[in-house]
Amino acid sequence: MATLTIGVFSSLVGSMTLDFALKLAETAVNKGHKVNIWLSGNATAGIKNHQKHLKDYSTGEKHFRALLEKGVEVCTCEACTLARGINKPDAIEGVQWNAMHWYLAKIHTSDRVLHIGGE
Amino acid sequence: MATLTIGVFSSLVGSMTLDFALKLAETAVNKGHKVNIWLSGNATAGIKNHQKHLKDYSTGEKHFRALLEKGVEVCTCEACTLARGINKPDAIEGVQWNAMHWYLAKIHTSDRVLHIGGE
Amino acid sequence: MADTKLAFIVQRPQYKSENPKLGITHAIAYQTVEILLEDGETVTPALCFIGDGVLACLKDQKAMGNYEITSSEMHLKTALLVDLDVLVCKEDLERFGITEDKIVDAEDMGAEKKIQVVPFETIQKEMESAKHVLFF
Amino acid sequence: MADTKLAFIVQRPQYKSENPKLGITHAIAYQTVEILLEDGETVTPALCFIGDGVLACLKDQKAMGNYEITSSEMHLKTALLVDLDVLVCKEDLERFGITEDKIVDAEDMGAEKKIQVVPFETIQKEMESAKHVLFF
Amino acid sequence: MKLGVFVSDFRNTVDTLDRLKAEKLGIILVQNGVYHASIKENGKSSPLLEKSANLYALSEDLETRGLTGSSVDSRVKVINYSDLVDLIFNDYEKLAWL
Amino acid sequence: MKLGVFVSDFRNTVDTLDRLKAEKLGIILVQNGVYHASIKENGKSSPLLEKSANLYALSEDLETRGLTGSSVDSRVKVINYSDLVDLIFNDYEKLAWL
Repeated sequence: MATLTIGVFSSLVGSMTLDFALKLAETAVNKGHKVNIWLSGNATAGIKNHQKHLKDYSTGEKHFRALLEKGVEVCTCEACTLARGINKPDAIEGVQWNAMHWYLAKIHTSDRVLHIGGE
Repeated sequence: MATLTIGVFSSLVGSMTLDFALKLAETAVNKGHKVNIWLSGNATAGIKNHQKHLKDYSTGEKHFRALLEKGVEVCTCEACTLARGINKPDAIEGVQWNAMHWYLAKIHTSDRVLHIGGE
Repeated sequence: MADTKLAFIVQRPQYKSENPKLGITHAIAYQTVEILLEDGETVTPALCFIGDGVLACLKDQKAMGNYEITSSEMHLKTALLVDLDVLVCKEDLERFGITEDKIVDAEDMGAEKKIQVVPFETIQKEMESAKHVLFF
Repeated sequence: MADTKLAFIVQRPQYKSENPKLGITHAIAYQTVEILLEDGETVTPALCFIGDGVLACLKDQKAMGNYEITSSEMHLKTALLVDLDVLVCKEDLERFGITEDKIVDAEDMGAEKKIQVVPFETIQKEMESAKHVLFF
Repeated sequence: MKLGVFVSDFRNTVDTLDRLKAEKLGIILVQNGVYHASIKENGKSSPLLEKSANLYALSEDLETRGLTGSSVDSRVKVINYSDLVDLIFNDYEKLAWL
Repeated sequence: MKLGVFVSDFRNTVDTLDRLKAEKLGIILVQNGVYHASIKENGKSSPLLEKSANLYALSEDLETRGLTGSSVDSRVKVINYSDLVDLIFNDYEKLAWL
């Protein structure tokens, strides 16, 4: 068992890269690894609760909830999230809120880091 | 006086293209033109209310409110918005909710259309 | 009694940002636009695929099974069922070595319409005759 | 008593997606990470600009006046003030004809640190010696 | 057709602009597209500037990126948002954001 | 270093992959990056496949796009998510998403 931290950044909500990141996390957890997920920039919109799962759209909430139940630590960048009008009561329960140093601290204790940036 | 419809699509929230679109709309309105704005895909996240205006982040709410006051019609794609967990009470007041045909109907009566897509 | 002709041009591959998919679904929305228009007014989009956008037309996209989302193939079938003109650039298909048998159709759903493989010149003409052009 | 060395590589120009900006701000966050670490543990990022990313280093960015947002120039000044190693690729600057006098500094804010213009080889070595690499 | 094309990126992933034909073509450089107006690579200006088109760059977007007017290629007309609105309504019938 | 590089686009706007050096280099094609594994242009396969690297493509992403296993270039190993997790932990120390 090893630890993977995935950094999920801009442009992931509304792109299938978010689906990729969540599926990778799920697979790693199911194989017995520890996974941390850091959300920053636009990706923070993914932790909004009450997402309606329409099959025309990728949706994150169901997958985030499943990951949280399996012990994945998910943390959203507080400033990025508030800038989007998403406050703590609007977020999926169990998601942590912290500053950017949370990501660096998790990286410090991780065996592998997949930082997903891109446009 | 003429009519410009701006289509604001994926990847605009979290990018400065949203700032561009809003500033263009404001300038056109100030010059006496009629402007309609259609939000679809990821751009719909921009109509969330209570956005905290941090100077490190582009923010849309202040600009959307100013445009609405000036008579700009702003409409969000209902399905795209609900898929992101943003329901009607979470939205900036005065933003319309409709299906994709709203955009086509506005285009029908517009002199110019700037459809901003991209990645 | 005016018709507004539009050219929807999908130039990017599907499955990254939602944008190229929204090109298909917004074109399909022409079907219900009449409820917002005066009697006799219409909007007629042509849905055109060029460049890497033509990759959307490949058959057997298993997006639902793998990611629980509707495939672009399914959206294209719907487009054909609601009688949209769907044009795909011949030169780009040839460049990618994609033969016509690999292209989505909606025969299984009873659609008579087919995706039309046309030279880029035809798509250029669609842009010229359209009142507005929308690039995805 | 471990230090984790990281290489932050900004390869895209600023001012499109937020991502390249987040590269700078996340590197700056090293300054406060100690509150989450055991005593004596540290994280040390090197912030490197390559390719079109080097355009972030141009002086006199008027983002606040035009768009009410903090410029990348301001973020870079902060990075220098908190004593981050900021490296910019010499070959890319030369390719763009950007001379050192056009590059951001934080002298006006009293920073001693400067952006270091280095060959790509040095940035490659930063990646090799880092435990993890993060591309923006 | 009279077509105004918006270029908003420094690196394009589509080749559409190379194929489009228009009797009157305008290329409007906005966002990171303004780098085309000002940045040379190995001493050469962007191939985009070689096109038979009217070329414009948005002053606000040049300034934001630290690009000064004097660095802008002489083939490119620097415009502001107000000019852009006039251009949209007076000079081009159709607009394309690539 | 042992570096696993993720390529998620068909058209890249950065040239970083051409500059990076690694003793062990893996190129992992995911998302629209899988087109590199399967699509030829004018009969030629993607230049990416010429690199001295171990090449992988994600089966789920191939299938999603209607690309069949038989169309995948023989230099590319098709892997699934479970294989990818093993690759990340066992074969590459550092990961780069370009």
